[in-house]
Amino acid sequence: MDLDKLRKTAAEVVAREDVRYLLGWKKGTFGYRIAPGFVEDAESAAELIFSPLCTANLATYLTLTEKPPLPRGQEPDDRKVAVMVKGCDSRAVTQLLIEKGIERESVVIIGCPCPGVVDHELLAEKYPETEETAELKWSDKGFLLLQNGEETEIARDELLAEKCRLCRYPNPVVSDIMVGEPVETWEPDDDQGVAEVEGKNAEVRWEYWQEQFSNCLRCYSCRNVCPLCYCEDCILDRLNPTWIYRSVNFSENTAFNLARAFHLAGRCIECGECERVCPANIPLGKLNRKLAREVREKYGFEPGVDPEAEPFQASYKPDDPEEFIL
Amino acid sequence: MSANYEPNIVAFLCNWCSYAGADLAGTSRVQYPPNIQVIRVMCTGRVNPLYVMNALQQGADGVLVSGCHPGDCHYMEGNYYARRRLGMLKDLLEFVGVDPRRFHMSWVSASEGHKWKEVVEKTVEDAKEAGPFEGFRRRQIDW
Amino acid sequence: MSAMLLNKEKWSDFVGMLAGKNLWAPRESDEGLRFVPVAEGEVPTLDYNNTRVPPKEAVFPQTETLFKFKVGGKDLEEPRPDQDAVLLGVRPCDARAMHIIDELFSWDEDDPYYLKRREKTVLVGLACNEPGLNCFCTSVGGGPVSTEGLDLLMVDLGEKYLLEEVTEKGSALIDEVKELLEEADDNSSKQKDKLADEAAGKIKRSIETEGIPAGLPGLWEDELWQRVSASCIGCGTCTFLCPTCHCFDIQDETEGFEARRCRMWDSCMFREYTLHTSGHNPRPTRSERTRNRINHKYSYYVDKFEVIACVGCGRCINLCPVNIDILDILGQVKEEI
Amino acid sequence: MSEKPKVGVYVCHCGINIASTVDVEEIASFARDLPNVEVARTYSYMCSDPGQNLIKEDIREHGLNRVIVASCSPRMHEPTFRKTIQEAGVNPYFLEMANIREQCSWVHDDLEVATPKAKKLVAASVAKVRLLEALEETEVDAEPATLVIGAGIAGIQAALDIADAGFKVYLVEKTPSVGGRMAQLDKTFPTLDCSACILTPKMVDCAGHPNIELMTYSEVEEIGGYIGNFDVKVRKKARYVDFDKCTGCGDCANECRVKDRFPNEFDQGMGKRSAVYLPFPQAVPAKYTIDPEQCLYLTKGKCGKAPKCQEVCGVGAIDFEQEDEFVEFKVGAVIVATGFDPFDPSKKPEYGYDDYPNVITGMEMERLVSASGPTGGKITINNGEEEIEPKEVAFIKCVGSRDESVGNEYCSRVCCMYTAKQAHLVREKLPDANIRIYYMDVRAFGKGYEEFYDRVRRENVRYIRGNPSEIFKRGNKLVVKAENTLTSTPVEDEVDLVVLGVGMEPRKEMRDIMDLLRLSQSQDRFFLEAHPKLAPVDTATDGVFLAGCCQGPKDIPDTVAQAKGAASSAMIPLARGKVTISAQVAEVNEATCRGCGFCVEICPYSAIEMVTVNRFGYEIEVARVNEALCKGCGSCSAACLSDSIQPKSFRDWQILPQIAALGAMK
Amino acid sequence: MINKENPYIPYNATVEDTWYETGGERAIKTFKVVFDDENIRKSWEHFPGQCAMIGVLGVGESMISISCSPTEGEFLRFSVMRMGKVTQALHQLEPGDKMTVRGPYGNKFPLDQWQGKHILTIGGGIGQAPMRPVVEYVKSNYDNYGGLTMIYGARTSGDLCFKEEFEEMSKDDQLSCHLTIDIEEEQWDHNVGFVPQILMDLNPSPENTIAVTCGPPIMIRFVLENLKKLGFEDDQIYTTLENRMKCGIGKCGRCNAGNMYVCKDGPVFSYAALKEVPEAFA
Ligand SMILES: Cc1cc2nc3c(=O)[nH]c(=O)nc-3n(C[C@H](O)[C@H](O)[C@H](O)COP(=O)(O)OP(=O)(O)OC[C@H]3O[C@@H](n4cnc5c(N)ncnc54)[C@H](O)[C@@H]3O)c2cc1C
Ligand SMILES: Cc1cc2nc3c(=O)[nH]c(=O)nc-3n(C[C@H](O)[C@H](O)[C@H](O)COP(=O)(O)OP(=O)(O)OC[C@H]3O[C@@H](n4cnc5c(N)ncnc54)[C@H](O)[C@@H]3O)c2cc1C
Ligand code: SF4
Ligand code: SF4
Ligand code: SF4
Ligand code: SF4
Ligand code: SF4
Ligand code: SF4
Repeated sequence: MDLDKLRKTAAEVVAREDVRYLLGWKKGTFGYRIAPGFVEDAESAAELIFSPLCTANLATYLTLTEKPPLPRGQEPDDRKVAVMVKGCDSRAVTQLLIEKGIERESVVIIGCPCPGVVDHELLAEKYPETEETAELKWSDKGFLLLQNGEETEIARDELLAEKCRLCRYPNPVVSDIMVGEPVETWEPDDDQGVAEVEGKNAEVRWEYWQEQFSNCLRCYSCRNVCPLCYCEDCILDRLNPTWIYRSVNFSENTAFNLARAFHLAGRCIECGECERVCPANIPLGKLNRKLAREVREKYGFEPGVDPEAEPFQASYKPDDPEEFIL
Repeated sequence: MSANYEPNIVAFLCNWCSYAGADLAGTSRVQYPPNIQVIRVMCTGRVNPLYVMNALQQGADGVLVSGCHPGDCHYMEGNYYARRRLGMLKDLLEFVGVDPRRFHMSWVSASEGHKWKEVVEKTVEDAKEAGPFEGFRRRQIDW
Repeated sequence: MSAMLLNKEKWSDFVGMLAGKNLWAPRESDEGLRFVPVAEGEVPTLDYNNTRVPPKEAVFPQTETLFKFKVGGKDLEEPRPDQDAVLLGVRPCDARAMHIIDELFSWDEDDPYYLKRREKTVLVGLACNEPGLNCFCTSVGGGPVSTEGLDLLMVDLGEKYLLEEVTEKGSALIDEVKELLEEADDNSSKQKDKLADEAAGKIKRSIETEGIPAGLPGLWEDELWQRVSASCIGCGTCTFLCPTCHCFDIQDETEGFEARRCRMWDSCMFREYTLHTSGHNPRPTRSERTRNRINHKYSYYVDKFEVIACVGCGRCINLCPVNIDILDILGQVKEEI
Repeated sequence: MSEKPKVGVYVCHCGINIASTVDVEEIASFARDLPNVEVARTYSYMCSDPGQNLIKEDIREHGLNRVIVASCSPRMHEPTFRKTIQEAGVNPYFLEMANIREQCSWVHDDLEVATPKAKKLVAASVAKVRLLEALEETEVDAEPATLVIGAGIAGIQAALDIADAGFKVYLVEKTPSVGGRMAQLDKTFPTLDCSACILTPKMVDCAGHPNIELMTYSEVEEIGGYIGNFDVKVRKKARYVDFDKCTGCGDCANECRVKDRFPNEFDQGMGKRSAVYLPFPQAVPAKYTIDPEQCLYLTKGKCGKAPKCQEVCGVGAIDFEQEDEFVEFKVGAVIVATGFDPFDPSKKPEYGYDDYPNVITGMEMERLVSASGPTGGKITINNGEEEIEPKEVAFIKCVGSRDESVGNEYCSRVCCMYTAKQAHLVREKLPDANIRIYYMDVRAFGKGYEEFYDRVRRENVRYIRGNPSEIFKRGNKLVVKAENTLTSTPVEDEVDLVVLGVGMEPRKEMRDIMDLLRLSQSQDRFFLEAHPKLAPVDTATDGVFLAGCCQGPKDIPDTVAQAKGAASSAMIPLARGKVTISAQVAEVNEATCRGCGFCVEICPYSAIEMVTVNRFGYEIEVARVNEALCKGCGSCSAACLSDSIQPKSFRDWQILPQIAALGAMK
Repeated sequence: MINKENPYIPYNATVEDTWYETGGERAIKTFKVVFDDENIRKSWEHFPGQCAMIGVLGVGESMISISCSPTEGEFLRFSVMRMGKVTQALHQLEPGDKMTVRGPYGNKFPLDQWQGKHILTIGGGIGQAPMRPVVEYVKSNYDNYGGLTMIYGARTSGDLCFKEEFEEMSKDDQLSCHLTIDIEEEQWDHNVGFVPQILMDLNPSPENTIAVTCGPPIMIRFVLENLKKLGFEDDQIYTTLENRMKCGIGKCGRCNAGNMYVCKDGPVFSYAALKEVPEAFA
């Protein structure tokens, strides 16, 4: 990835009059951290990076930004927001378009073809973090780690994030500007995480998930970070009616986690953010990917690919599978 | 499972086909197990999949959703939407280890009083085999 | 108060002797490290940096029943009193944190739930020899061997643990396991000081807090808040997992004919936290909420209780999914003051 | 909603229907302990006058504002008890029924199991009734007019009935003339009336009826609104002949430079016509039309020195400047009578329809035997070499019907009879011909049909049971290859003429009408009626009715009967002058709607639209329900992730407590 | 009295009387409530400005101003606007029904310190609820105060609370009562206009006067402005704040306005104190 080109493009975009700010990735404050950056002027574009550390899906911010009551007479700022997207992130944007969560004219999409990002936890485990900020680059073999002045070659397979192993759209599916050449797509792995759970018998599965769900803190990070969870007033913490009580125990946690996953059926674009941010390390990705796979294989639908598609949950085919019906 | 365990089943029936079918079963004095309690909705399309989860959480051992056969929906398409949504839900529940015998969906038309009986029998029998569903109960919590 | 030594070989005996006491210690699981009741026969290790969920949950559980009642009834039943508990291996910062929130739970009106549990809980601390990446306890009045809040401090001297009594509760505990212990000598205390110095030296991150509490109110309107909160996703991780955060919500819940009123952790980073039913929200965006979080810890709490409500455990830095770093914010605050 | 709910529970004995299997007294005493229940009583027949009065008295005496009747199915008596409580001043929607008869006492025979179940059902009803909301039905005026689409016999009959009753009718026909398929028929089974003789007077009536505004050569462009208030826009296609001036003399057609150059649709392409034409001599209105795709002037911009027609038309009716015209009007009801298409036998190539001129369809046969047809009623046929009078005639039935291979599983219901009819006509005209009919079954179900079939058989028409597999040419004969399934012998039958008894298919263009009116198709692709038995002329769209073959194959008597049915149904709102808009409709919470439009996609009645509202200074899109169109199915609601759209009376906060009540009582 | 054993445990109380003050979607209903326990009835003390957590078991609790003065008798009065879950459940209560009460919470209007001064209350809408006890208190202690003026307004006459008391008040010649509604109505023979405007028209002297105000935020803003114009000093003006609260005893955290807990340090604040709190007018 040619960073200069990326920064130049970004600088040009933020300089545009009709652009409010640009969402990109910046170096974080320590270790392998990356911080989402809100770039408002051309100079700051120089801080942008794009590296295998850039896991965050910035499309989230397109809908996360609140709209506090405008003082009377003040016009809303409806300039565009520019957003840098990897392949998976671009699918979030597309899905948002399908769901009218955003309007096409309200965004400038800067596509960043992505050879795959790393699993931060694995990385930190194998190459312990230091307070110095480290850099990670794509290399021929996989990744090149620059940490405290030292360079380390790391094989791609060693660190590649699970979502990337399974990725089928490393190149942005929608963009206004592309930085860099499209990457060659790869054969997605079999989803071992899901298969492993499926392989267990029902009771073991239930126990497995009960254990996982009991850990849930109900912090709602998974929901907040998800680019496709953007209801004004989420039903999962609404009081009237109360679908799910606020107390934290496995019954409510299970209800919460299932409902969250279900609401994303046919919408989740498998960016893996929810799993990444979950402070309780709940393997949310397995839930999402299981549903995504069913949606794909049984119903022939893939979210976030075709902006003209009918939303999965609001459509049907007369020949949808029904072998489960008595 | 203890032989005399009686499962508690909540059923969501569409007003036009299955509820009418269940009524017909009554009019024809067809006998079936009493474990099933019906909540009437206008269309299976109304059945929010979260209802199914909620019922399991609130104390149901099994849930049944029943509506018109494809193409016969009083509202033309409601049952198609229901089929898709609830099919997904079934996959999800199964994936987390909820016994698939706890949740069924069926098509029962207004003229199928006998089919209704069969569906109820099957649902009850399955729920019986699956046993009491304590795993997910709110009541399990130390109140 | 005196100090004793425990040979690590006797560690499992030590744990065994306390087994009847509702012993809690960190355990590793899928979710990471967390304080949990020690299972029968389990010998916890103390070889860890710190838990994800702070041990505050032992005295201030995430969900707690205030009282129960029957639906439609009017008789209230208070929950049964809690057992005594011993928390093994609490890091000094987390103990200090409890010490700090003791103030809150006992000012003016006492909070009986918290205070009773606190009273019945013995905190056995473990001094830090290896501080974590983002620890900055020394900047906020703590340190790797701080004993504030603890009843007993253990220091890992290599082959032995040094056990320092801090409170009566600590002494009483020591009495119960006296037979396993030996009297500490001068040497061990020197060793401890040395380790403490070393550990303090290894702490990489810091902030000069001087001036922050006084300066913060002046930055109320500063656009700094907007800047530092832009990427916040409002997930509340920083507050749920902060050992000094203590906000809670109260809800009534029913199941069948049983009901209870309970309280559960809440976070000032959530939108609903301050939302009025009318739709008016005094803190409408993440920027006001972030401002409140920082101000609460570094200014309001100081005003009320004369102590910074942050113990520098670094959890919020480590766990924020978008790298919102309290030290970074404080640094910017200092610049603006 | 803030008044305290005061619930009365009424448990019906239903004689012994309930009381013998459910301990009604126990139910009542159980109900008394449920929250908000003020009174609980039992009575032998709640639906009787004294039963209803019991409720009314309690409402008065105890100030009840919610009522539960635990008795039979709500499908039975909900309206009864709604009325009861309404009469006592309680909103009729504050009623819940616990179905303890059809779904409890009648399906269980043990007091020990039926009683606890009935308790649960009552408890769930109490949980819900406390949370119900008062609803008001609204009434809007109905426009006293009807739109009839399609002027075949179905449309004509419906239009005449409605017009005779004194309501305005807009009759819109796509082709230049009314009459439809029936006008093409020669004689009609089983009575052998001449089709034209019985149809033409009706056609004329409907053109002249003061209440009918006939729009031929026109199509409906747009329909908006809802029952009682449809807004219709019709495109009147340019005829290029001034409608008022044309006298129907036909001089133009005679002089047309491309005279008799084009296949005449009315004669199934067997006859020829000019670019300016009258579809058939008895066409109504008798006004000529220029086919813009054939007219030299209109296609090439030039027709000799000057268009011939223009020259010869004595009244100067030819007007090449004419443009399509649009008319808009309002109606209260719509009848769809767009008819059918005959099956296209090209889809069965084994019968060689495309290859051999002497393989023809039943429809062509109608024209061939018709005195007004291309041959003047003489049966002659070109066998590929010469024009002959056929000696050997074969009919094949069920072509394109009851045939999965072409996707038509249904029976077309007329082919049996019209082949019999045509066989009879052939026998009449060619007394010596050998006539055989290949058939699968003979369905002579109508009045006088079996008799007619017997008569034809006695006229020396041979019925061979077997479905021909192939038709091919041998010399100047056609060979029909089949197996006689009665004798299990193969047949190779040499004939001069094969008539394919083609069935009916839905009109190819019916999709347009479906979209216009939000109609759907049934399995057979004809329009779907609201209920196959009890609402065969209604559709899922209120105020839209079906008549004739667009709903499914039928003969003329059935078509006319259905047309009359549709007419009277359509007249109900017109006669009442008002339509009631259901109160149980969906409602959007605009404060939480996220504008995703899922509900819009889902609603089968297009009852939801997105509107822009101002939320705290920002323009945002939210959903809004058109209450007149919504039927309250609630499909939208289950898809709404933010639960922002909810059907009244079936809202989440009304159903969830019901679930909780059922779950709680183990 | 606050339950010292466990401040989260409410007392049972019975609704003795209720009536609607206003109608509509956001109706206001008043409850007259009596504690079930004789001892609590006797030992309960509250003071104008304080509030209580009232609730319905199984639904929840809401903080509501005690809208009666302790001088009125051994009962409590609450006027509740129907807003959400809890207030809706409260509205369903009828005489004889139970509710729970805990408190009293918050500080009080420093009526002791105000002795000898003229008291001016300025209320709008439901904001009159905390004003009413002040009025009642002063009314029963006229000797100790230099006079009493009440300004109260609402959008329409139908939106005014405590209507049944106005007639008697108008007969009270020690009380100067000024009612107003936003828009002209038939059969309304009081003022018409916004509260801040009526205040200006009245032109009260700041001399030895304390102004107390409560109402919708926008009203408060203009009232404060106008009081300043009239020459009131910051420490002569008092108001009450309203923030979301759960515990009522300064633990649950959410009601803070800057470093103040509204439930403990408030809800009554002098304008002088509020000016120090940046979040007060958020
Ligand atoms: C070969 C054959 C022989 C038959 N013989 C007999 C018989 O002997 N006896 C008997 O009882 N029945 C007979 N039938 C059946 C009979 O033809 C039908 O029952 C009858 O014609 C049905 O009338 P209809 O009005 O429903 O449809 P149609 O006659 O098809 O009329 C529909 C009309 O709607 C018009 N239209 C279509 N779409 C639109 C649109 N979008 N906008 C405006 N106008 C539109 C068409 O132009 C047409 O005028 C026979 C059928 C066939 C095929
Ligand atoms: C000091 C004080 C005095 C008040 N006095 C009165 C009064 O006299 N009359 C009156 O009608 N209202 C008064 N309120 C407002 C009243 O507390 C809220 O309208 C009420 O809590 C709304 O709760 P709900 O359960 O109906 O709404 P829901 O939305 O169902 O409840 C959500 C929760 O949010 C909280 N909440 C929501 N809005 C507010 C708010 N504006 N203030 C505080 N908490 C809120 C409550 O904790 C409530 O339990 C007062 C508030 C405060 C803080
Ligand atoms: S992020 Fe994890 S802990 Fe937080 S709510 Fe989601 S699943 Fe639970
Ligand atoms: S559910 Fe998780 S993986 Fe799916 S889109 Fe949301 S954040 Fe990404
Ligand atoms: S953890 Fe980070 S993203 Fe989450 S609320 Fe705290 S600051 Fe915001
Ligand atoms: S604010 Fe952060 S560093 Fe300070 S105590 Fe809380 S979690 Fe630890
Ligand atoms: S589905 Fe729900 S959120 Fe989406 S537009 Fe419709 S009402 Fe709004
Ligand atoms: S309830 Fe049914 S008819 Fe009404 S708006 Fe929803 S989907 Fe349409």
